[in-house]
Formats: sequence, C-alpha cells, structure tokens
Amino acid sequence: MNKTAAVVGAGISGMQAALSLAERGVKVYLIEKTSSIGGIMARLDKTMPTLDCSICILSPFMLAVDRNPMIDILTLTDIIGAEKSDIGYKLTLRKRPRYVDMDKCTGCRDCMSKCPKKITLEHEEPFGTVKAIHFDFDQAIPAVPYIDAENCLMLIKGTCGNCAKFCDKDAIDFEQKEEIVPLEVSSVILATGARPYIPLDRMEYGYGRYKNVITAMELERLLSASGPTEGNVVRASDGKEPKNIAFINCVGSRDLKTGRGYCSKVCCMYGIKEALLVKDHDPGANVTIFYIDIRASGKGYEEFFQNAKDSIRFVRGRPGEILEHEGNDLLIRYENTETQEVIEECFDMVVLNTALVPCEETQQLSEMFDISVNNYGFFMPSKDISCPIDTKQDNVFVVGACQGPNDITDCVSQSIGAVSKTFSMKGDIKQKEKRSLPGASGKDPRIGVFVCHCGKNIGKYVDVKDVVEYAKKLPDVVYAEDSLFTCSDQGQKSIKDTIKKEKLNRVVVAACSPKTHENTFQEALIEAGLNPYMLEMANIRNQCSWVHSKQYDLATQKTKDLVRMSVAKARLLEPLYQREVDVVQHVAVIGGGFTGMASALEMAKNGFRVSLIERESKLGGKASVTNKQKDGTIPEELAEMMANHLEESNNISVFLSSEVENVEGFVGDFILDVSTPNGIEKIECGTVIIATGFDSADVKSSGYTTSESVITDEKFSSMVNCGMLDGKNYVFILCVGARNEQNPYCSKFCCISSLNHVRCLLEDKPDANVTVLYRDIRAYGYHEDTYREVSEKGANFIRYSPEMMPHIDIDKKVVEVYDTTSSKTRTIEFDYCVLERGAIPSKGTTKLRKLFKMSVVSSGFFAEAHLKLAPLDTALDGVFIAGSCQYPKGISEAITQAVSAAGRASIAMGGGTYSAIPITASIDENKCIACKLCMDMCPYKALQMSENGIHMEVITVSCKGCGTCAAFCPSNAITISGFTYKQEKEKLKAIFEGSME
Amino acid sequence: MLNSIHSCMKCGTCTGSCPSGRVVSFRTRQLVEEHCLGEIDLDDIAIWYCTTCYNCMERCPRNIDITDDILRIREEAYKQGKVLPQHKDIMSYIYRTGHAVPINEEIKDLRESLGLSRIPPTTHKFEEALGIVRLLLEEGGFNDK
Amino acid sequence: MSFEPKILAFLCNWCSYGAADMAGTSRLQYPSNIRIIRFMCSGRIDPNFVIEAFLRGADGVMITGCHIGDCHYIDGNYKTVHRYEFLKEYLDTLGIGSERLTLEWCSAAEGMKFSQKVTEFTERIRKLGPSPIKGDEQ
Amino acid sequence: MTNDEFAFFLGCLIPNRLPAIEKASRLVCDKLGIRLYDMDGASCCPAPGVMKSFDKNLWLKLAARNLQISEKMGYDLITMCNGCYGTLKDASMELKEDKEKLSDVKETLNRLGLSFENVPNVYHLVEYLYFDYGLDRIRETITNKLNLNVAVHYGCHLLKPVKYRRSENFEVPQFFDELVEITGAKSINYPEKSTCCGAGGGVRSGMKDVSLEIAKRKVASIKGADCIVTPCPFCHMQLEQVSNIPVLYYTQLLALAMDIPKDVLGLEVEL
Ligand SMILES: Cc1cc2nc3c(=O)[nH]c(=O)nc-3n(C[C@H](O)[C@H](O)[C@H](O)COP(=O)(O)OP(=O)(O)OC[C@H]3O[C@@H](n4cnc5c(N)ncnc54)[C@H](O)[C@@H]3O)c2cc1C
Ligand SMILES: Cc1cc2nc3c(=O)[nH]c(=O)nc-3n(C[C@H](O)[C@H](O)[C@H](O)COP(=O)(O)OP(=O)(O)OC[C@H]3O[C@@H](n4cnc5c(N)ncnc54)[C@H](O)[C@@H]3O)c2cc1C
Ligand code: SF4
Ligand code: SF4
Ligand code: SF4
Ligand code: SF4
Ligand code: SF4
Ligand code: SF4
Ligand code: SF4
Ligand code: SF4
Repeated sequence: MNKTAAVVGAGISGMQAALSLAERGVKVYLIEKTSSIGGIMARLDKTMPTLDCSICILSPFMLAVDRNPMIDILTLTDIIGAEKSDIGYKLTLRKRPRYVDMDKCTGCRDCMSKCPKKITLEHEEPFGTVKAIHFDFDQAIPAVPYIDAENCLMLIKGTCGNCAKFCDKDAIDFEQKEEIVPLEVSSVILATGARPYIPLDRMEYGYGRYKNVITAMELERLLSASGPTEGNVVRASDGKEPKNIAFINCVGSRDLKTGRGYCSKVCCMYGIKEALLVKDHDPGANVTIFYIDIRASGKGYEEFFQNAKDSIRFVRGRPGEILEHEGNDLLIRYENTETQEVIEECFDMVVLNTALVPCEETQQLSEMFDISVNNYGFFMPSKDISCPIDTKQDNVFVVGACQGPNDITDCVSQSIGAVSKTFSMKGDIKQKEKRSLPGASGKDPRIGVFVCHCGKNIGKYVDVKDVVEYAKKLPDVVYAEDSLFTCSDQGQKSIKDTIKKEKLNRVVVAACSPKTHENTFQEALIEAGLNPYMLEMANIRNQCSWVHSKQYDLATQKTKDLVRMSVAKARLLEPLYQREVDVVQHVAVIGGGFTGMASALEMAKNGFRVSLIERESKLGGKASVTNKQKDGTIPEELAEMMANHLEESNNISVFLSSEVENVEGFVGDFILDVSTPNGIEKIECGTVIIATGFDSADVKSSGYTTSESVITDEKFSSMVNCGMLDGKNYVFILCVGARNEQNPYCSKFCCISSLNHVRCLLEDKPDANVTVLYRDIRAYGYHEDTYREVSEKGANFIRYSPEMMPHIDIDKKVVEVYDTTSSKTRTIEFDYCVLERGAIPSKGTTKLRKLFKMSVVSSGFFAEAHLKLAPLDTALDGVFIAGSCQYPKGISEAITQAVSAAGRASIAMGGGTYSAIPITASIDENKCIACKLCMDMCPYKALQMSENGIHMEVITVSCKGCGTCAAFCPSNAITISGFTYKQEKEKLKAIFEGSME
Repeated sequence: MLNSIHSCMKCGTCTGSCPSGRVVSFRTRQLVEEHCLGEIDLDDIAIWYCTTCYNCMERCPRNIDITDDILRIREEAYKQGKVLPQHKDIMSYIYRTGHAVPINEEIKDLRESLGLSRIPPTTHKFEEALGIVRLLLEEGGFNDK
Repeated sequence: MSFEPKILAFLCNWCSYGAADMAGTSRLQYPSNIRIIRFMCSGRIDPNFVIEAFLRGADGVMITGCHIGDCHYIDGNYKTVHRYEFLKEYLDTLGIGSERLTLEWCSAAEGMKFSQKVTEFTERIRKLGPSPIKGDEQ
Repeated sequence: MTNDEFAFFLGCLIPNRLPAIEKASRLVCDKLGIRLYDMDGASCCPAPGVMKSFDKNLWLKLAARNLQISEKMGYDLITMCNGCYGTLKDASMELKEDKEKLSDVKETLNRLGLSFENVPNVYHLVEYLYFDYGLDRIRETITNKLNLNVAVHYGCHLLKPVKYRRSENFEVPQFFDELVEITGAKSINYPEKSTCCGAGGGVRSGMKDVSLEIAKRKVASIKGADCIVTPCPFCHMQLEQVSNIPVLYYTQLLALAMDIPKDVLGLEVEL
C-alpha cells in the first residue's frame, strides 16, 4: 500500500512538509482553507534578519509545490470530519466553490477589471480595495482568481455577471456548488499556522477607533510593493506619509489580560525589521520602538538589533494609553522605565506589534484528531522535549506556528522533522521514479513557433497573425501557428501533434513568462519524444503586450524581435540530461551531544549505516550540565537512554575520543580520515551531518574571575544535580561573555537555562533569596511562563546596562549593580554568584570548516544554505548542520533540527543516487590556463584542479549552474549548458538584425 | 485571578496609565517595585497621590492588583500613624456625624427651598444609627481624639 | 523622426526577471525600446556580452539583479558590482561613455521600480543620443 | 428582575452639598415610575479613598451596616454616586464571594443588635437605567428634546474594578453616552474622555491642588461642548471647579428633557 498524507494548512510549514513528503514519493493532499497557498509569509514584505524579499524567496517554493506531481493542492477546503481507519484516517473535506473553472482560467485578470463590486482584504482594509473576483495577493497559487460569494452581485442578487461576459475562456461558473469529499490518508500533518492578533481588546491603544493606529501585519502590506499602496507607507486618515512613527511591542503577548501569557517570539524582530524598512522608504522619518525586553534570540538577530539602534530610537517602557488628537495625531503616554520619566509624546502613526494567536479551528481539529492543545489554544506536542513534533496519535504531527509562535527557520526545521518521523526512507517508500529524458532528434534544426493570443491579453495589443507570418520566414523555422491559449490542453495537443507531424526538433513558444509555463511546455515536449531543453520561450505577454498596451505597432515590432531572438537561440539548443551520482549508503555524524545522537538514531531508523564521531570519551555533550526541565525530563537520563539505543543498534558505529582529520570527495562519496584511539580509521560515506554544539564563553571577557562562591553556570548545574547547594542568597549574572564587543551576538539558550536554574533552585529551596541581573530577559515563546513563574515565587530581576557591568566583590560576597529601571545602585549579598555564560563555536569548528570548505557567519557558527528556507543544508551538497553548531539553542529545538537534518540527509541518499539539475558548467581542458580565477568565484566550491594539475574541472554534482565562473574565465574555457556563450551571443546578435524601431 | 506583586516585569504600563504620575512625581511601578523589595517609605507623601482610578490595575499585563496593593500600603501607613491631617479630619467627621461631608446651615436652607426635608434621613437625623457607626469605629480602634 | 535608442537589458532569472514579469501583471507601461536577455544570475553577465552589445549597435545596456544579500546563488551580485565598476571605466576608455551602462537591483515584487528604471534609463539614453561607435563594427 | 423599587442611598455629597441633584433624581425617578425609599439612618458609604485606605476591615463593616438597612427594608440598594457605588458594590461583592468575611461581618453586626442575612444587590442609577430599566421606557418620558453638545464624563468607579461592574468595556464604554443621547443631546468625543477627574482616593481632600490640576488637564481637552454631564456628585464638584462650561448631573439633564422647569430643579445654569 502506498503511503499518503494530508497536510493541513499551506503556509511555509505546510508547503515545506508537502515538498519533503513528495521528495520521499509520498502522495500528498495539501489542504488550505483560503484560495491560495502561501500563508503569512506570502503576505510579508521582507523577512528578518536577512531582509530577503519574502515573496521572492517564497515564490519559487510555491511554484515547486504547484508543479510537483505528488502534491494535490486543495484550496478553499476545510476538514469537517476525521475518523480513524485501518491505514490511518478517513477525512471528510468540504470544498467550497471558487466559481472559476481552474482548468479553463489562464489568470489573465480581464474579469477583475470589469467587476463593479469592490471589497477589502484582511490586513489591507484601511488602504485599498480589490474586486469581488480577485486574488488574495498578486502571486497567488493556484493563479486563478476566485469570487467572494458574499459580495458578488450575481451570487447574491442574480444581477451583473460581468466577469463571465468578459472572460474569453468561459472560465466563470456560477453553478459550482460546495462539495463534500471523503479522503483516506495514512498520516496527517497539521500546519494550520497562526493568525496575527487583531488588538481590539487592548482598547487603550485605540485600534479600530483611531485611524492611524495599525497592526504590524497591515504595515507589512503597506510596505509590500504588491500591497494595496504599492509599497507606499501612508496614513489611513489623510494619505500622507507619516514622519513620526511609533511601534509598540508585546501587544496581546506577555499579557494575561488578553489571556496570552506567552511571548510571541517573532514580534520584537519583525518590529525592528519593519522599522528599518520604514526608514528605508523615508530616511527622514523618525521611528521609535517601545519595548519591554528586546528578544533578539536567534541567529543574526542581536546583530540586526544592534545595527538598527543607529537609526531607530528604542524606548524601554510599555505605553499606558494612546489618545487621538486633532488631525488624527496620536498622543502616547508612557514611562521611560530607564529614566522613570512620565512622557506624553505625539506621533503621526502607531504600529502595534501584535501577538501570533492560534487559528480559529485549532480546538475543533484537536477534538477531531484527539490531540492536545495547551492553555493558550495552540496544538501541544504530547511527549517530552525529545519529541517536540509528536502528538498523542502515532500518525498525527503538529508543525510550525500552530504549535506556538515560531519564526520561519523553526517552522521549516519542524516541518522537515515531522516528515522524517512519519516516513522512514527504506522499506516504506517506493523508490523515486527515474526518468530518462529523450535525446536529440535530427541533426539540422527544424523549429516550430507557437504564438499565443492569451485570449485578448496578447491578441488585443499585438498583431499575432502578422508575427506568425514573420516567424515563418525566419531561418530553420519550418512551422508557425497561433492559438488562442497555447497552454490549454488543446494548445498543448497541437504542439505535440505538430512535433510529430513536422518532425520538429526545436520549439519556440511565444507566450507568457517562462516562470509560469516553461514546465508545462517542457512536459509537452517530453510526451512528444523531444528533450525538454529543446524549448525556448519568448515572453511576449508580461514583458511586451502588457507593458506596451497603448502602442500596437511598437508592441508588434518588439514581439517579432523577441521571437527572432528566441529562434536564434533555439537553433543552437542542445539536449540536456538529469545528472545522477551513486551515493554510498552510509552517513557520518560528527558530534555526540543530543543533536548528534538524535541524528544518528534517526538515520539508523531510516535504514542507513551510521558512524558517530565524538571527540570526548563519552556521549551526551552538555547533557550532564543541564538540569531537570519544566516538563520533568532529566536531560542526563534522556542522554543515557539515547546512548543505550545507539549501542543496541546494529547499524551504528560509535567512535569515541575521535576526530576528523582529513576529508576527501564530495556528495555521494566522502572519505573521512578519523583519528581514533586505535589509530586512523577511514570512513566512506555519502553524506555528513555536523552536530558539534558549542563551548561556553570565557568569563574574562566580561571582566570576571571565578572562585569558591563565584561559579559558572556549569558548576551551578552540577551542584543542583548533586543537591550540593548550601547557601541562602543567590545572584545570577546573565550575558557573561555574550552581547559584548568580543562576542557581539546573543547566545539564545542562556536566558532559558538561567531561568531553569532559578526554577530548580526555588523548587529545592523555596526560601532562597534570588536576584537575577539581566539586560533583556529573552524568555521567548512559552519560556515567558517560566519567567513569570519564578518571579511570582519571589525571584527579583534587576536590569543592568553593559556600560556598567555588575561589580563582584569576592571577599565581601556582594555584587554592586546599577539598576537601570530605578536609577539606583544596589548592593546585593550572595553566598553564590552564578555567571551565566554565552556560547562560542566549539573549538574544532575552524578545523572542520577548513576540512569541509564550509562557511561560517560573523558569530563563528556554521553558515546554512539559507537562514530561513534551508537552515540545515550548507552550501556544500551532502553536508548538513544541526543543533547548537548552527546556533546555540535549547534541547528540544536542537533535537528537532537533528531529526530534520537526518531527513535532509536521507533524501539526499535515498534511492541510492543523487540527481542534480542539468544546467551546469563544463570546462574545455584545452582552453583552460589554470589561472584558478573561477575557483575562487564559485559560491558552491564546485571547481577543483584536475589531478594532473594542468586544468580546472567541474564537480558537476555540486555545480548549480549560476555561471559566475564563466563570466570570470579569461580564456572562455567555461560553458554553461543552457546558457552557452554561443547561444546567448546569437540571441544578442539577433536583436540588432531586425529593425528595432 | 490576581498575581502577586512579585510577578511585575517592570513594563511601565501602570506608570504610563496613571493620571497622578503626569502631574506629580508619583511613580506607580516604582511603588510596586519598592513594595517587592521591602523598601517602601511610608513617610513619603507619594503613596497618597493615587486617585484609585484603577487604570493601572485594569491594564497591568501581569494581572497585578496594583490599586488594591496601594490601599494595603496605605493601611500599613495608617497603622503606623502616618496619615495626612486632612484625612484624619474626615475620619473625625464620620465619627462625629456619620458623614465624611456633614451638612451645614446653608445647605439645610437650600434643601428646604428645593422642597426637600431640611435634614436628610441619614445619621444626621437618626442618633441611634450614629451610635452604631461610632461603636464600629471604636471597635476598629478609632476614637476621635 | 526622433531618435529611438536601442536598449539591451540583462536580467537575472530570480529577482529582476520576476520584477519585469510583475510590471506586466500590473500593466505598468514603459517605453518599448528595451530587449531583455535572461541569465540565471547577474554574476553570469560576462563583460564580453556588454561590449558585444555596444559593438552590435546598442545605445544603452542595463543590468539588473537581486538586491544585495538576496542573491539566489549566495553572493553572485557582489561580483556583479565589482564587474560593473570595471565595465564603466572600460566604457569610458572605449569612448562609449560609462553613462550608457546602468546597474539596478529589483526584487521580484518591484514591478513598479523596474518600469520606472527602464523609463528613466530610456530617457537618459534618448538625451545622450546615438552611441558614438554605432555602426563602426558589423 | 427588580421591580423598579429601591432603597435610596443618599451618601454624603448629594444630601449635604448638592441637594439639587437629590431633587432632580427624585423628580426624574418619580416620572420614570422608579420608587425610591429613604434609608433611615444610613451613613457615609464610607468614603473609599480614606476609610478603605486606612482600614479595609472597618470599611467593610461600615459599608455592611448600610447594606443591612436596605436588606431590612426588603429592597435592593440604589445610589447616584460613583464613590458610594464603589464602596457598596465592591463590599457587597466581597461579602457575596467570601463566606468568611461575611460571617465575620454578620457576627459584628449581630453583636450590635443588627440582623444581617442576605447581602442585597447594589445598583448605580445610570447602570440600572441602561441595563435593566431600558432606553425605550426612558424615551417615552422625553418631551423636550435637548439641542446640546455634551461632554460625557463617566468617572472611574462606575466602570472599575471591571470584575465587579456590569460593562466589560471600561476603556471606551458606550452606555452612558447612549443614556445622554436619548435626551436629544449629542455626546461629543474628546481625547481625555476616559481620564480620571482626579478627586478620588482621598486626593481631593488631601492634596487639592494636585487633584484640580488633573481635572484641569482633562477639561482642557473638551472642545465644542455646551456642558459636561456626570453620573457622580464628587466628579461633578471637581469638574465644576475647573470648567467654564456648566456641569450637570445626569438626572438634571434628563429632567430638562422631561420639561421640568429649571426653577423647580434649582438649576441656575445657562444652556
Ligand atoms: C507581521 C508579521 C511579520 C513577520 N515577519 C517575519 C520575519 O521577518 N521573519 C520570520 O522568520 N518570521 C516572520 N514572521 C513569522 C512567520 O510569518 C511565521 O512564523 C510563519 O509564516 C508561520 O508559517 P506557518 O506555515 O506555520 O503558518 P501560516 O503562515 O499561518 O500558514 C498557515 C496556513 O494554514 C491555513 N489554515 C489555517 N487553518 C486551517 C484549517 N483549519 N484548514 C485548512 N487550512 C488552514 C491558513 O490559511 C494558512 O495559509 C512574521 C509574522 C507576522 C505576523
Ligand atoms: C549550563 C547549561 C545549561 C543548559 N540548560 C538548558 C536547559 O535547561 N534547557 C535547554 O533546553 N537547554 C539547555 N542548555 C542547552 C543544551 O545543553 C543544548 O541545547 C544542547 O546540549 C545542544 O546539543 P548539541 O548536541 O547541539 O550540542 P552539545 O551538547 O554541545 O554537543 C556537541 C558534542 O559534539 C562534540 N564535538 C564538538 N566538536 C567536535 C569535533 N570537532 N569532533 C567530534 N566531536 C565534537 C562535543 O564534545 C559534544 O559532545 C544548557 C546548556 C548549558 C551549557
Ligand atoms: S478572465 Fe477568465 S481566464 Fe482571465 S483570469 Fe478571469 S476567469 Fe481567468
Ligand atoms: S458577477 Fe460578481 S464577481 Fe463577476 S463581475 Fe459581477 S460582481 Fe464581480
Ligand atoms: S517580547 Fe516577545 S511578545 Fe513582546 S514583542 Fe518581543 S517577541 Fe513579541
Ligand atoms: S543571557 Fe544569553 S540569551 Fe540572554 S540575552 Fe544574554 S546572551 Fe542572550
Ligand atoms: S556555474 Fe556556478 S556553481 Fe557551477 S561551477 Fe560555475 S560558479 Fe560554480
Ligand atoms: S578561469 Fe578559466 S582559465 Fe582560469 S582556471 Fe578557470 S576555467 Fe581555467
Ligand atoms: S503594569 Fe504591572 S507588570 Fe507592568 S510595571 Fe506595572 S505592575 Fe509591573
Ligand atoms: S489607581 Fe492610582 S496608581 Fe493606579 S493609575 Fe490610578 S491613580 Fe495611578
């Protein structure tokens, strides 16, 4: 029986899960309640901390989901019932009508321009309207509009019908009815995400009442170039650009009044991001952020925050209230808690950084599947920290923002992890189908040109018939035709038939953008027995008819030019093939902490042989210095249990007191020289997972030394674990060796582990006097509950500033600290003063980095391929990173990454071969002068010197085809398939061969 | 469910909400903090600036019953005899008349001219009831010295 | 008849080609003088292509790529920047003039920016008049 | 459901300083068919700002004595003052919720010869009018639609602490505005609408200048109003002292809308 899965919710989490499942050959039903996949991320302008354009990095992802034959996208669909069955679950789906026939619609938008009914979209309400027939956002997928039934004049009153009248494709179908569909699947992954909280119950901030108080999500839409104002930040009240903008943090989070005690984890950072973007739009704007603690806990976050300080004003203090004054200006009343001044200040616009809250159906779904929700209404993993994505049910998983606020990186890790857990590679999964692509046919070029009218989208602005006649005269063109919609079934059939009839061996389609339909036409070529790379598209719609729609003659002329250019390149097209490499079915895991052990176990479960290499004489990493967790887990016991499992597994060899000394080879076949107590061991493996964790920073960098009573976090941990604590007064100093000049990043785990220290201490000694000296308590997510709990129990928190580090007097056993929120210097006695240290990359990092030619980020931790969307991959194919070596983190996050990295490695190894994209560099040995220029330029380290040392060679499996090397080669020795110098030069030449005017 | 003042996270919402803090140097958050640390100065007149508007308490994101806590602080001050003379006067009025604001001849005339009873039907009119009020006050340790 | 410049644009596949598509979906109008050639990465754009374009008769060349930091291939566009600086000098030396070359960053959501930049650049070249080396080769 | 009959708790300020409010309230209630019975021997509520600050226990007992009077009369208690409401409502709720406190109070009152069994319900007139009596019934009595712009002031203790109040919305409440607007008057918005008048908590009695400064800032933000309307004699006094426009108590406004002549009401305002 083939396995199938339902993924519920198509945000980044759901899409990532669906793609990972599809990669494993699992049939996926991606169920989304709205009209498009994409979720929150599709509506963001940029993503922090890299300031990537959100839709740019997401669009290719969405397209990949759309095109994947293993994924069925079911939009406008809800789950209304679920029942356990023999294979998993029988679901009942309700599919709501779109009123547009997805097979017929081409996404031309003609209907929308003619629709008389305007409506507003969520998060865009004060700023702009769309039509009753619309897309939720420009890049929606499926790229088919839908009709909002509640607002369509036809559907409510039976009048209008304009859209139907103007749709050439007859795609509008008012007769569509709601359908109830059964679906049986073996597993369910819930990825229903979160909603931005609508802050109506914090009325003192006036949202909904004051026009110029908006939410961060609304600002995100304003900032977005494809949002309602095309990227202009304006006030809803008068359309003017605001000059004085305030952001307020923690609106609806860390707030028992609105029932949400948790911290939403992402809002500090997205707030800073939006503030910077506002500044970017208008450098003259004054931007202020009101905060309690800036929770920049994550890779690159602290640096992002520190840089933002140059242009953004940060005020510590949560405002009391906002009053609306004349001209809709806003008066904020607040206490600057660092000066204790009470201030009333006027702003033009106020942005509320609101919480993430669970989606409406969480409760209902939890009952349907009999899984738990926590007291805040998010899905709750059932097991302890060792399985943060499992639920009570074996085949139901919860990933992403639906189990609590998460940033994109964490969403992605969790999704890949869940898939890994659901389906182990070997046995269960059918092998990936290998497809051999057809080769070349015929020597001399025989080109067919297919010009599309795209309804009126091209036809109305360009003389298509004239273009066809023109095309027929071009060299090597043996056939040309026009059709109303080339992408339609009919259009594709015509291509396939003509290829056969006219013996075409190259095809030019002049139509929309290759980004939309290249794949569609490539499939048609394959079906007709042609190599898919014998296709060249001319983008005569998006880049011609639509942008010159008032210049019929010029547009027609340009269309001819574009066709001529494509034909010129087409004459030189050559077949390309998927590249396959054999992969050794063995993985090396470096580092034996929680992450390494979890990765190793997961890989063994997936059926691969594993070598686990640990530098120390014992497995477990930091487990022995970690204390009992809130959920009762004792890390040391967990580590022991995992170590036992490792031992029991026949598939795993553990090398203790061992280190990697040399690395050769590349994905599929690495050879590691490992120094073990028994000498050098050679390990041949297909992939490598690096899990080398972190080391603790030196207390000296903060000016401290340890003593009997001034102890490190680790010492304290051990003392707690052994019940050795004997004092009454405890002072904890946070950010020791962190967030300073030497280590300018935030180590993320230390606030959490410090709170855990305090919790354990107070459990043991409820009467202890505890003082925590902190800069920001970064108790992100549910850790806020621990922060609240320990302060309720009497732990005192005092905020210090890095300019005045707390002074420890070891002899007198007192700490002197300047308390910034009361502007007083306080002297606190201690029996023990605990230095909570930040993290630094573990000591072997530089060596490993050199061995594997990996990159690190500025903090020294390993660099991932993409911080948001590929956090476990590296620039090096076949090498993955996970856990605290990627960035310091807590145990459950580390284990999630471990499982996910195992998932990524399994996919790379599964099926025994590794396939790479066909667009690659190749080097003409005769032309190469071995100057090595290209080698330094390649971002993927895909070039190496040949064994004889006289020319470069391409490691084709690693090459991504960017072409950078080719651009640098002084002797034109490098060819990029699909974009060869000759092909492009022909294309370029062709531009000037006709008359351009 | 209300939380102990110790759970204060020093957010400043309370101070930012306080109508008095805008006029005088009374800082709600600081009062909470001082109470946590046992550093309250009961001689400081600041504790009497709170109008008991409840803004801080209704807005505190950590659900701390701030206004009630301020009243507890004042009770402590009263116990130590640290009260304002004006407030003491009011207590005396209540002791003497049952009213914090007793009637006077002018108002009596006004009442009559409005067609109301010259003396309102309160402890002003009912001696016996005033006696019980006094007994209660005395039991509570207050007598009009 | 007034001078109609011939403009050639090299676009990277990921961001700026997306921006050009977006300008279309948004029906933003710009002068029709431009012809686009797509590469996978702006880092691929060999100086030879640019020179070739001028030799063949282009009056202006536009290079667009992903914003710095957004490169699909990690850092290809950093290399583009360096090459751009070099090319400008070279164009001056050749007497073509560096002002006939421009480099712009456009994200896939910046259809508006793309159309504006094309319009501006076309106007700039129109003012400059025909390329001084036009017709020299061929 | 109450049947429009109440024990009428006067408090201190209304009978002893602002009898015109008492007059208007009695007249208006009469027109509305709400019967008010005097609470013989009632005292100060007692004043929350002072008494509750000094000795909460004593505060509770004195309040309970007042509640006891209404219980013995067999009616629920109604008050026209936010301060009295603050004390009596909160005290009644605490006694209802806390059995221990209740038995302690009972014991004390019994010892003094007062029997106290059931804690009566406590109403503020405007809350009662809106939530129980109903706008429609009031509307029937309005014969003289007022053409006024009114700045409404709620006062703090009518709304807070929220756990003991009828309206959950204390930031932007509507009910009093609606009550005001059925007279034909228009409630205008002003920035400091929900701000405290500054009188409570013993601040007016203790530090008058500070208290008046708070009131001044509040009143300064009122633009384009003909008068201020309050539901509380204490706020009333406070605002009157700093305002250039007249301050009316709600029943006075309602009385005017019922066409009750100013001289009967003892009102000397120009509107
Ligand atoms: C204003 C704002 C700015 C942000 N900025 C950043 C940033 O810069 N960087 C960063 O890392 N993170 C950022 N985040 C957080 C980030 O957007 C989220 O972590 C992430 O998008 C969550 O992805 P998800 O797939 O788990 O959930 P979502 O994106 O919420 O997707 C869930 C999907 O499930 C669908 N769905 C819900 N319920 C059902 C149901 N019952 N049946 C079917 N479908 C359902 C929804 O329609 C939605 O499409 C930001 C968040 C906000 C609100
Ligand atoms: C004092 C303290 C308290 C903590 N408290 C908590 C807590 O309460 N809750 C929580 O969630 N997290 C806590 N943490 C964090 C937690 O320990 C980490 O999240 C977790 O250990 C990360 O696991 P890891 O496997 O990625 O790294 P590590 O535990 O650091 O393991 C890395 C392993 O790799 C090995 N190694 C390193 N370099 C090499 C090399 N070149 N070759 C071979 N082997 C190598 C190391 O010897 C080590 O065994 C605490 C950490 C500390 C230091
Ligand atoms: S007009 Fe027709 S084909 Fe075009 S977008 Fe609308 S429904 Fe689709
Ligand atoms: S029928 Fe409905 S969707 Fe179509 S144009 Fe009319 S209102 Fe718009
Ligand atoms: S502290 Fe937490 S809840 Fe508050 S803004 Fe920052 S991330 Fe959001
Ligand atoms: S203690 Fe650690 S987690 Fe907390 S702020 Fe400092 S460096 Fe960051
Ligand atoms: S094409 Fe890009 S990835 Fe391939 S070798 Fe050249 S530079 Fe490296
Ligand atoms: S740049 Fe060209 S010549 Fe130089 S090593 Fe690379 S391929 Fe050879
Ligand atoms: S509002 Fe509450 S949590 Fe915030 S400072 Fe005041 S008392 Fe503390
Ligand atoms: S209750 Fe008191 S302390 Fe709190 S806001 Fe009102 S006046 Fe200030």
